[in-house]
Parts: sequence; structure tokens; C-alpha cells
Amino acid sequence: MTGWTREQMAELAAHDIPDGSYVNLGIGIPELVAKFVPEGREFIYHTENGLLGMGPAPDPSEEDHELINAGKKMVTVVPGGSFFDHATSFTMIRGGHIDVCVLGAMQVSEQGDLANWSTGAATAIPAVGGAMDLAAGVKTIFVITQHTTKTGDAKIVKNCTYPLTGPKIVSRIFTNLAVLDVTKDGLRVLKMAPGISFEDLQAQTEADLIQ
Amino acid sequence: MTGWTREQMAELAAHDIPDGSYVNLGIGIPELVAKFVPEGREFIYHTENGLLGMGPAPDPSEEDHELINAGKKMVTVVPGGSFFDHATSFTMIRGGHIDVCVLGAMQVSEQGDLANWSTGAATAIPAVGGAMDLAAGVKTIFVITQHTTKTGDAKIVKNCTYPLTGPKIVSRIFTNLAVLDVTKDGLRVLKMAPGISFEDLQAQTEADLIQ
Amino acid sequence: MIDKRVKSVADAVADIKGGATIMIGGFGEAGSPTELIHALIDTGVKDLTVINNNTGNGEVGLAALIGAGQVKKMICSYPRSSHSKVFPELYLKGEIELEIVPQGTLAERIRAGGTGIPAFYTATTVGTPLAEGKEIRSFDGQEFVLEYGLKADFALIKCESSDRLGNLIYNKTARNFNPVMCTAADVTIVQTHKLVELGSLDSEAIVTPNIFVDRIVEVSDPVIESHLIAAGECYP
Amino acid sequence: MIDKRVKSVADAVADIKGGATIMIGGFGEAGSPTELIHALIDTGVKDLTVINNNTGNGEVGLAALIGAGQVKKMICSYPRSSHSKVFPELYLKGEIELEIVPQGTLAERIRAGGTGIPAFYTATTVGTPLAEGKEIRSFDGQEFVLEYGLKADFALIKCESSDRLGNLIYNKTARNFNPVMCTAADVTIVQTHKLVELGSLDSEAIVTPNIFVDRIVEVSDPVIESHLIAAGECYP
Repeated sequence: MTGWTREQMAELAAHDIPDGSYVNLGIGIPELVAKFVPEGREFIYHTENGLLGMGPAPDPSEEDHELINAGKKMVTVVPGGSFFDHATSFTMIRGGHIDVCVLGAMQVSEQGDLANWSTGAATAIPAVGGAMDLAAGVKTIFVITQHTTKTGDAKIVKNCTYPLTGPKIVSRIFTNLAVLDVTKDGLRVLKMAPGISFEDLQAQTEADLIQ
Repeated sequence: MTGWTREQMAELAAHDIPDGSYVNLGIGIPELVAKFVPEGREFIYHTENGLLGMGPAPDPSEEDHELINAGKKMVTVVPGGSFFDHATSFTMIRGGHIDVCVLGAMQVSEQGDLANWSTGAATAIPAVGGAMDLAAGVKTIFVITQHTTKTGDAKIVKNCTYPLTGPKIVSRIFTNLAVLDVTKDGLRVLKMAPGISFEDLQAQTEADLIQ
Repeated sequence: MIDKRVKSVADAVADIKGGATIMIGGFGEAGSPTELIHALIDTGVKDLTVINNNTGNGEVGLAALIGAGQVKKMICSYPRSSHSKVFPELYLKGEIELEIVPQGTLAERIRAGGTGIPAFYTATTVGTPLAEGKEIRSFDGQEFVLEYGLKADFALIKCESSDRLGNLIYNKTARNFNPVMCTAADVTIVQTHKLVELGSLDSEAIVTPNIFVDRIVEVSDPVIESHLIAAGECYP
Repeated sequence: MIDKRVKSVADAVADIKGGATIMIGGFGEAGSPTELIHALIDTGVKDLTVINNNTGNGEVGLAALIGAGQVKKMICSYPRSSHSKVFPELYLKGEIELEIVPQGTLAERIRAGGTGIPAFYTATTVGTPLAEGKEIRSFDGQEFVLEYGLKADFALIKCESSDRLGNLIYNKTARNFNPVMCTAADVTIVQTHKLVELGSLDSEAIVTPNIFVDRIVEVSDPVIESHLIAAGECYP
């Protein structure tokens, strides 16, 4: 029961982002969203280390160690892109100016609580970066994640057991098995991967799903 | 008993500003300070509407209605000058980055309280501008003022009767009759205009002076 | 293709409704979006709350908007100037409200509104009548006053150059309140002196990144308020 | 004549004393003032509190400063990265303190420190463990947490160009925390890639006005940290 690939999950998420959106993509699978912008739409990408109008990775000849994204990978700037300091960058985030943020997750609850920064283990070194600022400030937050952990534990849960990144902030969840909307009644299944039945899906999910 | 001229008062104030200072000059007599920078010193002028490195008034051929000072008069920019928005301009003021501010006064008290924005009269339209921000944020505040009002009332008082711009903020007062230092013991006379005796000066001053 | 250009100043302000809160850029005439203000006068909408450092000069621009009776309340630092008469007359008759805010606090409240900060503490006004009724709190033995972020429904902005996405640069001290106001309104409407090709503005020198801008209209030959006033003009 | 140039990175940091609080610009290697950090390592001063977004990479720059045992406490948002090992080892042994601050809150706290704001409210961390023990307050029905301004004794900054007064421009995303840190330290020390003639920087494009800068040293051929790490170098 593998369902969709990472690329397919990213494509599904990209499909749900409105034309003209200002978008911040988290590290990992969310970065792939930029490859699947639907025909006829234009997104403008923000990276919290101080660039609006981020373009794809550079050709080796154009690499610049002072032109990087939040994951510290080298990127490019598109025409109309601009550089600014960290305070201004988080004015965009905290002030509600970013339309959509796509984040990874360790756990998401049926209320839309997100945990993606720490296991809370005593030996874990806490490292939050900009995740909580994005969680608190961005209008619409999508999560892309495998439906379960590598060891088969549920990641879509009734209540997060890991420390929260933010409470009640996730709008929609894209997993390898399904697309789930966070509603006030709980998690509603919008779409399932080919060959996945609702019963299969519910069995992989701790939270109760709405068909 | 006229004492010093406006220009002489400005020159005395300029003399007490250290080399290399960042200076904000209020509207009126304080503006004249820029004409009397002592030989060998360099000051950098800030105007709160968004210019560091303000130069003198322009030649008529170089006038620009979008290059003005806080008094809305046309000015110039010196080499190394920079433009910035109002929030940044008041970061300079509120954050304690301006070394010296020279302001006018309606009243100054012996504790260094300054009143220079409103008579408090019922028919007065309150208009504070940047005066309170400067009062609260600048490290050293000088006042230049006539020693008394046109009708002979004291302006150097025990306690201000007009609404305050800021409490305990004035360091030194330059009037047409004397230079006064605000100390924890009261107002100390540093210098008197030619022909003015201490008794003359005290007679024109409500606050008790220290010789 | 994202394109924020609109055809006219009238189109740009057409959806502003009565009762709206509007930030208007400028410090005196420098940076004042006078053509947008005149278009707003033409709409006739009333009961506006206007945030600007001043209250306009003569009988054009902001002063004309106030004079037309469209403004219920002004939030500003300095409602007097050598050429202002419209506001003082209405104020002394009790026909317009005034919230007086120190200039730096006004700028910071607008920035706070735009940056998602609901409130902050500042030393400005402590010990003065303008702190009366406000919360005072000590940090490290010094007293500060609590001030609140300001937001608006619309911002009317003037800039020097813009591209179709709404990246802005300004001219000299006409920058003033414009960049912070761009961040603090639901809808930011910009009149630009020049409309330039996408990619022609230096990425290192853009002052307002396009995320803060919603509509752009080119006004290639803007009026100079002091010239209008000297000529005795009034709007409309 | 005002001239803030100093001759060497050693001269630039010579008066930094043990126990000082130091802001260090940069996000990862971009904008990191590595030569100034190495000069600070050479001084051997200890018990430093360092404010930076990260904790350095490999065994050069900030990681080397930490590895030399000179840092008592780190204030940062993200002390992990693919090339960081020095900090995690010391932290897990309990030999270095950590104050973890969300990246945007860190930037805003530094800006607040520089702008005379002792404290402000933000929604970031509300409902998470990082808000525990902090003051929570509601504005318009939403909860916010109180955060305090941050200041430092020194800031170590990297920029692209500076004139003798200390007007600065930066290169691309190497700007990051540098401009806000310039405003928040008693003494701001800048290493510039290029020292340029006064008047050659565009007054409209200067990012850090000279009032925020105290010392400038030209480092015309700065190291690239990731190249040093790839080569297995460590400092000193």
C-alpha cells in the first residue's frame, strides 16, 4: 500500500494553490511543489532567509554561496525578485502576507495541530527555525507527509504526542494515501490514492476519518 | 537686556557638540546650529522624515519638492547621505542612536522637564510631531530659547505649567542671556552674555540658579 | 501572469466604501498620492478614518478630502502647518475627531500592524499628557507605555517606479510613511511616477517587495501640491 | 573627518572582553563574518553569549569559536545542520547553554532591541512548549506571547560594500540578520568585501545607514566556509 509518490503528492498540493499566490515551501517533499505549477498559474516563492522571487537551483556555473534558500541550498532569483533583511522577511510571514505555506510533518492531529520540529526526547537538540513563525502567520497551511512513519506508526492522529509547532493551523493534508481536509467536524477525505479503500485508509490512521 | 543674538546662541550650542556626532536639529533657532560647526569638527545631520546626511538649503536650480526636512523646507543631501522610511528613521531616534538633539522650548524646568508642543489651551489644536520621540530617545538634548517670553514671562521655571514633551530630558539650555547646565542640584550657570550679572539673570528666571 | 496594473486612479479606488479606514502616505506634500486622493474625493464616500502624518495643505489633496466632509476621524502626529486651514476649522467646530500620535509611535504602530505585532512598549509619551489612560509598565527600571498596532482597509501610496508585480522604489524623502503603510492595509493601492519593465529594478534596491502591493496605476505627471496652493487652486 | 576604518580584523575586535554578548550576522555561511570570528578566536576571550541563527558548520567560523570553549551560551533558532557537530557534542555534555528562539521572533527581538522597544507581543509559539512560562495576553480575542528586545555589546557583521562612514550594502541572501544586528549592539564591527569612496553608494539603495556602524575593516578575499569544510580545515 504505497500509494502516490513524493512527486505525485507535491503535484496534488500544487494543484490546490490558487493562481498568483505567494508561497513558502518547507524543506523536503514540499520543495518539489515548485516543479508542478499547473499550466496558466504563476506563484511567487518566498524563502524566509530574505528573498521573494526565488527561482530553481542554479546551473553549476551560476552557483553563489550567498544566494541560498532556508534549507541552505543554492538557488536563483527570478525577474522582479528582491532581497531584504530577516525582520522584513518575517513581516511577510508574521503579518499574514504569505498566502500558502507547504510544510512537512511528524504528526498532524484531527484538529489541524501540527508537530514538525522536535520529538521532545531528552537527547534531542531543539531546533525550531522558522516553523513556528510560519505556523502562526501564514493564512493557509498545507502539509505533505507520508501517511505513516517508516515503522508503520500513525502520523495522522487524534492528538499530537510530540511538542506542537502550532495548534489548529493546518488546512489540508497531502499524504501518499489520501488528501484530507481539516474541518470543524474532523478530517474529511477529499481523494484517495488508486487502489486504496476507505477502510484501508482508516486502518492506517489514528484519527477518525469522514468519508 | 537683549544679550546674545539667535546666531550667537546657535554658535554656543554648536561649540558644545562633540566631533563626529549624529545631530537632529529642531525647527527655528536650532536650525542655525548647522551654520556654526567649529573648525575641525564634522557633524552628521538627521532629519526625522527620512534622511541621514542632510545638507544646507539648495540653490534655486536644485530645488526638489521631494527632498525636504522635518520643517518641510527644501534641503540637500551630502555625500554618504541615505534615505529610509519613517520606521527606520525613528529606530535611529527611539533606539538611542542620535547623539545630540537641539530643540526649541516654551518652558524648561529646573529638573530638565521640557514643554514645547502645546499651551494646553482649550482652543489649541494639539500637534506633537516628532518632539516626544526625540525627547524620549536621544542621548543628549540641548534647548535653545529666548530666556523669557515676548511679554516677559519666565520660560526657565521651577515646574512647567504647559503640558510636558518629556520629563527630565534636557541637559543644557542656551538662552540669549546664559548657558545653563541641568544638574541634579538644579540649574548651574556656565556662562552669561556680556553685560549680564547673575542678579540680572536670576531676576529673569523663575527657577533658582546656581552660580 | 500576475499583473496588478489598473487603468485609472478612478478604477483603483472604485471599491472603497464609506466608513473605511485609509492610510495615506506622505509627509506634507512629499510622497502624497494626490491623484489617488482626488479620485477618492470623486467617489464621495464618507465617514472615513484617515491615517496620515498631517492633515493636508491648502484646499487640495488630503485637505480637500477633509474639506469635502468625507473624513470622520484623523489619526496623525501634526495637524497644523503654515498652509493648513481646513482641518483646524472643522476641528474647532467639533466636526472632525482627532487622535494625536507622536510621529515615531505612529510609524511604529503602522509597522506593527503590518508585521503581525498587536502591541508593543515604547518610552515615548511617558510622563506626558499623551500617556494618560494608557498602560504603563517598567522594564529594567524604566517606564514604558503600551501602544497598539494599526491596520487599515486601504493604503494610498505614491512611489517613483513600479513594475507590473508591484515592486516599488521611492524618490528621496518622499519615501517616509509609504513603505510601512504598504504593509499594513488589506488593499494597497499605488500611484507610480514611472511604470517600468519587470526585471529592470535592482533586486538589492527594491524598497517595497511586491507582496505588499495590490494595485498599481501610473500617474506620469503628478501635481505638485505647493504649486497648486501657490496658484490658489482647490479641488475639485 | 569621520573615519571608521580600522587596519585589521585583530584591531577591530581587540577590545572585546570575556563575558560579552555578541551578535554575529549570517544565516549558515551566507553573510557570516568569518574573518572577524577567527580574530575573536585569536583573542581567547571566554564566557561569551552569542546570538546567531545557527551554531556554525564544521570546525571553522562560529563552530570553531564554540569548539574553542569560548561560548557560554548560544541564543539561536536552529542549532543543527548537516555539517554541525561541535555544538551538539558540547550541548549533550551540558557544557553550553542554549536559548532556542523561533527565527522570526529572534529577528524581531533584535530589531526591537535596536529600535528602543523593550518588549512586544507575537502569536508565534502560542500553544506550543516554547511559550511555557511566558506571559500570554489576548488582543481582539487572539492570544499572543510577550517577547523582549535583545541587545548586545558587540555585533560582528559582513557586508559587500562600505564607505569610510559605514554606509553598507549587502550581497543577495547574505543580508539576512546583518542589518538588524547593526542596530542592536553598542559597538558594531563590520568586515566589508569592498571599501568604496564616500559618495559612490546610491543614497536610495544604502541598506544600513552609517549611524548604525562603528568600525569597518576591509576583507577583500573572504573565505567561503563550505569550501574550508569540504577541504577538512579547522581553525586555528
